Amino acid sequence: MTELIFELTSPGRKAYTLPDCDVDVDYDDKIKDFIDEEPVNLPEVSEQDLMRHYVELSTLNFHVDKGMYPLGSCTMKYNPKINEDIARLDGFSDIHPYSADEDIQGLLEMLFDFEKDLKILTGMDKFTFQPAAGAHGELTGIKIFRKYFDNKGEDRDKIIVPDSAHGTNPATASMGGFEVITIKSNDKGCVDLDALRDAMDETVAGLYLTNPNTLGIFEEDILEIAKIVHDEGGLLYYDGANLNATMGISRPGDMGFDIVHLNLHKTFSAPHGGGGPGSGPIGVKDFLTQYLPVPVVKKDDNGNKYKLDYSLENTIGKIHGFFGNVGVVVKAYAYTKLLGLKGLKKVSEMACLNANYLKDNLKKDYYLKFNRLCKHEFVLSGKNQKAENSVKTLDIAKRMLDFGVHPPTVYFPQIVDEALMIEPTETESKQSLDNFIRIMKKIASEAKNNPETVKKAPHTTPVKRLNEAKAMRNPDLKYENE
Amino acid sequence: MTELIFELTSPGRKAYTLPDCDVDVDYDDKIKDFIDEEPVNLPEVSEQDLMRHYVELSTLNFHVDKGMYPLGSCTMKYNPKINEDIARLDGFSDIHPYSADEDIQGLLEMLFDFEKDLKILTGMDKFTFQPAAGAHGELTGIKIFRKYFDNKGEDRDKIIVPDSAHGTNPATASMGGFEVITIKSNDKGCVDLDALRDAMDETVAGLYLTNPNTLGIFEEDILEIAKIVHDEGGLLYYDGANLNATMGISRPGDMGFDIVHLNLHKTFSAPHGGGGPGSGPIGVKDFLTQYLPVPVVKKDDNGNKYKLDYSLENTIGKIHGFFGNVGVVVKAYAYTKLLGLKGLKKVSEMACLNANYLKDNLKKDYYLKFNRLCKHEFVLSGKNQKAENSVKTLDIAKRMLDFGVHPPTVYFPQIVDEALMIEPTETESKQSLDNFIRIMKKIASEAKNNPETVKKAPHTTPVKRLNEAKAMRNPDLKYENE
Amino acid sequence: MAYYPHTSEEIEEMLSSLGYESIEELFEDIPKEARFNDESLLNEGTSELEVSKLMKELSEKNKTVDDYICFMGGGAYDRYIPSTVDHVISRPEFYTAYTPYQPEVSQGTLQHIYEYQTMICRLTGMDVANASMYDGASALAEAVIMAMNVSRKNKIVVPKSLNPYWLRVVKTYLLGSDAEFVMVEEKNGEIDYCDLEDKIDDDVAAVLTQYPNSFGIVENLKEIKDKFTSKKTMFVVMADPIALGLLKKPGDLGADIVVGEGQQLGIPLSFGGPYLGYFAFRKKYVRKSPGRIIGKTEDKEGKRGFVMTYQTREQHIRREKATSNICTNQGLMTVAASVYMSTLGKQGLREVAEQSYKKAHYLFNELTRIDGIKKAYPDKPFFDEFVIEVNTDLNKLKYKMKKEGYLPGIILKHQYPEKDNQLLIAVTEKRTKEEMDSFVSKIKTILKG
Amino acid sequence: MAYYPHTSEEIEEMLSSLGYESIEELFEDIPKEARFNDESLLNEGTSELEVSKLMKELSEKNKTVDDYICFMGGGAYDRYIPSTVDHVISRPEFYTAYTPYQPEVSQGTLQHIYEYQTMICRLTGMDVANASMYDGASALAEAVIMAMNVSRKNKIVVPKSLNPYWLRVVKTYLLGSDAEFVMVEEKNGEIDYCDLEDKIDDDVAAVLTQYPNSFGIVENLKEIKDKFTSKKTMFVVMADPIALGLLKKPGDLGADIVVGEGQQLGIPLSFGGPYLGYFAFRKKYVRKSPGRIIGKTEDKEGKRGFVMTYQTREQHIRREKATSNICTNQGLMTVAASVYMSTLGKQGLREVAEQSYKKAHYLFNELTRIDGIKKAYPDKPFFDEFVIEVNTDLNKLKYKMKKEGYLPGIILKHQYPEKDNQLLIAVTEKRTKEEMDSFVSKIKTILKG
Repeated sequence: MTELIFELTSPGRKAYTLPDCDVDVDYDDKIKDFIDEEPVNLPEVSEQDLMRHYVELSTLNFHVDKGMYPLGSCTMKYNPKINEDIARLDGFSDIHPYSADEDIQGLLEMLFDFEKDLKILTGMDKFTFQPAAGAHGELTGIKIFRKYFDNKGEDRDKIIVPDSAHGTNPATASMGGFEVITIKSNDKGCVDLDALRDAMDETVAGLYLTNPNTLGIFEEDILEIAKIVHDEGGLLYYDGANLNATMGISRPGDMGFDIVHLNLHKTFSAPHGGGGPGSGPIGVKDFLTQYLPVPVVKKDDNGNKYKLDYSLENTIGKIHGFFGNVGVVVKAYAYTKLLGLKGLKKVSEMACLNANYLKDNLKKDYYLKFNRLCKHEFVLSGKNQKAENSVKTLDIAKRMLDFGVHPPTVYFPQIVDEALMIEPTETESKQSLDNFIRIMKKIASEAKNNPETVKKAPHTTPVKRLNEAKAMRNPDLKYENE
Repeated sequence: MTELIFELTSPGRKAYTLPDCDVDVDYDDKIKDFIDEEPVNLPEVSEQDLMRHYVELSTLNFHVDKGMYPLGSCTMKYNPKINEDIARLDGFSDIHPYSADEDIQGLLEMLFDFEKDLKILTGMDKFTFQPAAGAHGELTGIKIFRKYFDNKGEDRDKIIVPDSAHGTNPATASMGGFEVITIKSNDKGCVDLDALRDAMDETVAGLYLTNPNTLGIFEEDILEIAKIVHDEGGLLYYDGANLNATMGISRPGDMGFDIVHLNLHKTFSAPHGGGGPGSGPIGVKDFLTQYLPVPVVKKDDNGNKYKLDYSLENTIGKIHGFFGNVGVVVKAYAYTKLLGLKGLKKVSEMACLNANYLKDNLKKDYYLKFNRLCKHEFVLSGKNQKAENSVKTLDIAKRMLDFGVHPPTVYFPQIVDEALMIEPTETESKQSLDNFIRIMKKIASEAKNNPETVKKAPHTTPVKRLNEAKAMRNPDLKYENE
Repeated sequence: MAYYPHTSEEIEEMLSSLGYESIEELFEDIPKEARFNDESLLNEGTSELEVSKLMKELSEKNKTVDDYICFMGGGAYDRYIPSTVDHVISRPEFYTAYTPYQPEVSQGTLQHIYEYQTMICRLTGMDVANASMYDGASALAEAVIMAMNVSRKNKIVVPKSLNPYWLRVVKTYLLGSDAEFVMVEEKNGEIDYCDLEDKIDDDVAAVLTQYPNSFGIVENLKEIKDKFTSKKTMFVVMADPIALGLLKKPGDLGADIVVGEGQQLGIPLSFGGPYLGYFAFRKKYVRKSPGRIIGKTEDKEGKRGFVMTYQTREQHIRREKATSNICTNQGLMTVAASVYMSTLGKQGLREVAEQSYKKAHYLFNELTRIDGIKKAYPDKPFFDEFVIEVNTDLNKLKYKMKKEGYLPGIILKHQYPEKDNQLLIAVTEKRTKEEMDSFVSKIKTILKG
Repeated sequence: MAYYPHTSEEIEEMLSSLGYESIEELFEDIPKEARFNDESLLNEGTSELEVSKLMKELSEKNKTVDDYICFMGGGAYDRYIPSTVDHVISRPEFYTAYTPYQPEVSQGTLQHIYEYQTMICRLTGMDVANASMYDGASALAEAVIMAMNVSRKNKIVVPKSLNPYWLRVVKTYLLGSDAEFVMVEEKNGEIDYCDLEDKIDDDVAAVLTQYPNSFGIVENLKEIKDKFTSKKTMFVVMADPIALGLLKKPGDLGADIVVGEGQQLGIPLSFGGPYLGYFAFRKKYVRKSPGRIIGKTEDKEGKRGFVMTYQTREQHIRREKATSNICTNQGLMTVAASVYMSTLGKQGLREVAEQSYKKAHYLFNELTRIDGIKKAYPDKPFFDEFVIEVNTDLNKLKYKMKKEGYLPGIILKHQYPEKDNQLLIAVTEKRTKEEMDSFVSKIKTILKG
């Protein structure tokens, strides 16, 4: 058991030094009443204790540099080391956000150039880098929906979301003040066109969609879908979580999407940081550029200098306190330069190859509801294991931990029972995929022949299965022993 | 079992990119015969595989940021993180060794200033930073011995080394072409003055000594020792491995030493790097400065610029291809600035406090041959455990691994049976020391009550006890499966 | 650089095991009309060496707080970051991990966040903290939404002394909701209490206050809270975390939700992000809070462990019933903040705050002695940021000072059009007396001539 | 900064548990006459922030290979270092570990060195490599000592085309021994075969050869080896590891010991250190070799593991019977070298070598077209470093070229007083055509007047 840093504290111990205060000033009478007599009760440890603590904590984590991390829809690809070095260059990390345009020409040039690449890649017309995550991009998108229709004087209060959608989609719609209409998928795992036609009318602001969808299936009727939505005056929003499947092959802009968000921490190799920071730039078609949050990057009139432009007519305003997670954008940009758009196309090809390879090799062992070509991910089901030996998908997931690979996303999408949503990404080698197949087969066989081993898993992790119910029942959300 | 990087290889796989070659040149006829048709059979892996491999290897190591590392004579203190950042500044890491003096003024200023501090700290008159390790410093010292006496026309061919000395001391003497005379320690664990007097004559070049000695005992008769050696025209060499005990308290220069080496990777917090790089600068008294290896750092005549001076009259020559492990010196210098010489004095005080605290708390459980005040380290013996329950010191050491602390240096010094040479260093907290005491007591008790547990240790390490005899019998020194 | 490892032989082998002959066949489900065909638009990749060079060149076109001596704040500050911080966050075990969905192999992230939550609670005087939001502004916006949900009211009272940029984010977040923003005037650099009394009534969902406020002045939270007419009205305080090293905790002065911009806790300026928004509140609101929260529990063998809790609130479960769509936190930035707070510790944070206070007051005193410079809000307490009124064209002054190597502060007129000639100056513990003295003397020279 | 954690209360407590009242009592065994008393000489410590600033200032007083375009070599080269290298060696698991005395908790270091040894063997064509020496020069010195021990002879034949600085280190190492150095003349930039034949006889312990030599020229190892008269004479080759990416392996050409400077394998220039000396040799000499060697074995459960082997040779056991006193290696630098070699891999090292060759020859061709510049050794094969003869004062030329932003090379006269007007120029894969073209045009301009 790893001690809490508070348990390592010894009063008076220090891990810091500061220069001596070189001015001689006392607290004035105005401030005195506001001063807290007791300093904040933070840890008191030595630098050695501190480093040992955090190094030890770190070793308790699974991470990409440890093993395969096939979390569907999360695109846990390798995070190139060079990106980390680049983002730490003083010229990126030590710029004040209120720097004048002339002091940040390199940064603005980068954003401008990156936007150019993203426009080609997505078929969109204008980007903002302000959203700090995918969901933040979605939020930005929904505010644009709102403002766009308000401006047009149209009273649309609904958003259509397929039942296979990421949970953020309906949550976002609801944050935009829209009512969510969920439509069912058809038996091919795609948007049911009739259901869409039924739902779509002049009270509907539009459709949130990811393509390929969360089943890893490309929405073959995408052009018809777009037509249905557009014909009724609605907008089409592209959830970029699955962009890793089709770069250079099929562009959301060409599919008919009006707004897209990208996940730089997924598709563009920026690391996930244990849950963030991300970056979720959004791109829009021309007719929506005036709605983007301010500022946007422009070249000045004579085309020599870059500037931040705050003059967008119908801007939704600001969506981030400053300009988004620029440090993450730097990594994604470097990655894009390293691979080139050609390389990104290859990324999608390899990601899809890997997914189909896994699917093909595992479909005999796990139920595959939609047995067809997939893109970058696919969804298996543990329902046979559950029915036959009461081995739940959760058990299968936990058992995987014993073999040193991270489990897939489980119980999502909700339209597949006992779902195992697998996205290998393009950075896993064939050996690594074969190893994963071996493990999944072994677990399938254990589920038959030795189900208790699976049900009691994990066996080799730093802690065993944790009591989540207890955490809810007796919430202990901070260390109280002050 | 961690795969070898060669076992991860897939022909044609790449972890690198290079710019396209932008010149159009072919191999000329002169070179053709010298070209090897087949490229060197190095690994072929992806960057992800490579990082996973080395990250995995790293996790198999014990290290200072993991836990206590009380290796006697090795001074495994905490390595401040700031030093790592500083040594990586371009202005230190990207300088060509043949840079002109005017291009390395900052570096030379640093060396000059560091020398000033080291002179105060040691009481010596001049330093060179060229030796790349302690043993390299010793080697430099012995060559100065050699050249000094050759110059004086004295034919001295022996060196005296106490039986408690580090193994490098006799090895070094022998590399200098000297015969080694070992003298016994007296019953206080110190140099036996009579033995020294007997051994010392005009055929003896001098004495190698560390003080406090490897038992952690300060040689109380040091001044008399120096007198005996000097009276016969010999020189006194100070092995700096134990400098961490007496900084700011007692200086080798004042004790009468003529040459000292320091271990920047021990006393001055530079990390050990899994066995190197180290840095072992040596300091000499005035009358020996002309023998130092070239170049040395000087201020020029008007005192404004620094330069490398090659003009030492009797120099032994060069001892390193360039100028030593400058990158290590940078870390040690930063450390010295951080603490100041005052802080280094406190380092020695705390190092000695910690050692005495451990000694006092463990002497009931393990035999303590020299029960007296110690300095930064002390030597226990497992001889009772061996006699009573056939638990060897090696077993005790291995058992410690199960409790997450590194064992002390064992079976050294050789004058203590079943020796456990313990040096906690000043950076361990009281809690950490108490934890160590608890573990040592627990093992002592296990040795009595459950000796098999100790003899079969370790139980929790990545590999169990390794067959060293097999490694000798069937040497397998490289991966052959090409 | 390609990070896909397959050799062409392996691709061949995999394809043929699938019964395909070419990669193209993997995409035959994509209708032709939706295919992208203009390969000529796709540029080539570049080697690592060249990209390093390119990025270095770009970075060198930016001027940093090393190029200038920085007196600019306004929510982002040039503070000392201990070396420990980067050494921890550059461990791939932290930065390449994902959301801790599988707690058994995520105890590093989970325990760390539990510790982070504890530190934020101690800093703010609140009961619960979440695992962080995108930044201070979005944390404030989420606080407003939460206050509306808790109070079931829709009026938001906002003093003008709250950072207008951040307020703008709040308003964007509330686009499409029924939130009604009521502004309270500023008086002498702080909230106008008379106006506050006028504006507050039982229909107010939340009163927002920045602490210290956007002029650097320490608002009197207690006095503000005293004006509340309804117990259901939530007091939302956006607090500077370094100021909390010195000032009384909002939690002790009546705050219900405390949020703030966490950049100052060991995070580099990075042109505004990634930072983190910290988010803390009273226990009773825990089921209404956005973001994720980590709780302590035990494993089946009774060993202490940590899990994501209140998962029903995680968006991927609640879907359209969610009140926030956030599904990440600023994970790695919370590691930075924790390491920062642990490195400085109890004494160190106080010392940083004290030095910042003292140095700011030293500079304030020196500057306001200069002819042509006066104190904008002379009788108000401030922490480490203050406003001076300068009898000159501030744009020109700023331009000249930058040429001398200083970032002299923020011209308030950009945020407050009615505030002429006012300059907001921030002083952190990093500034030295020497730097401040020469700053003063340069300004003096410029004003003279 | 103090890295000792005890608070004064803890010190008090520990002292009193020992029966002491003050720290001073811990030192009462030190005689008064050997005590240091002048506290005034001891300076104060400085904060981390200030030390960072100080060190940054010092570092900025140095001119780096980023400030100059570098054509300087002579044993240390400005090469591209993949990003992977520093990410691995900055893991405390590697850099804060000690010598792997306890193999059960040192498999990371041990397995890595086993892999490193393998790579060095493959690079050199030898059977065994040790865990590394301090640097190339000391490796060469140890090779000579080993050769003397193996052959039981004392004559060392050294061509003048071997780096004189490194030879100087060898001579220092041999001070006090009975080694006798016999120099072989240079002819047209390579070893003089006639002179070699004259100097070699059955009493020679070792013939040394640098490959390529100190003029960049690829010596004909096979031809040299053919001159050997005794089977006991050891052929010691000091080889450039990047050149080995292209050239035939010394092991295939008769070498008995191959050593070299490993800086080029992913190690920054750092003004000459820390680097590493690699050290490889034929199997039959394994018991005579200096340094440590890692071997494969198994644990008591049959699992593969690695240990330090031939420990009897480790100095701490042999003591006065040792033939080398080395008891460290350049541990962390071998990690860098391994990561470098693994990142570049089979194709990459070849490509680095090829590009270096091609670029060097391009520059050679361009430069030697200039009036006033001629090929010093026109009919000899070189790899990526070459000598030109310039009809000018080289010191002045160098000074002017530095002002233009170039490190133009090494003036050979410093090492070879008889070599007037000769400049040794190195070209690595990092140099671009553009850099070389402008280098050429600048030199041309300067030579013109």
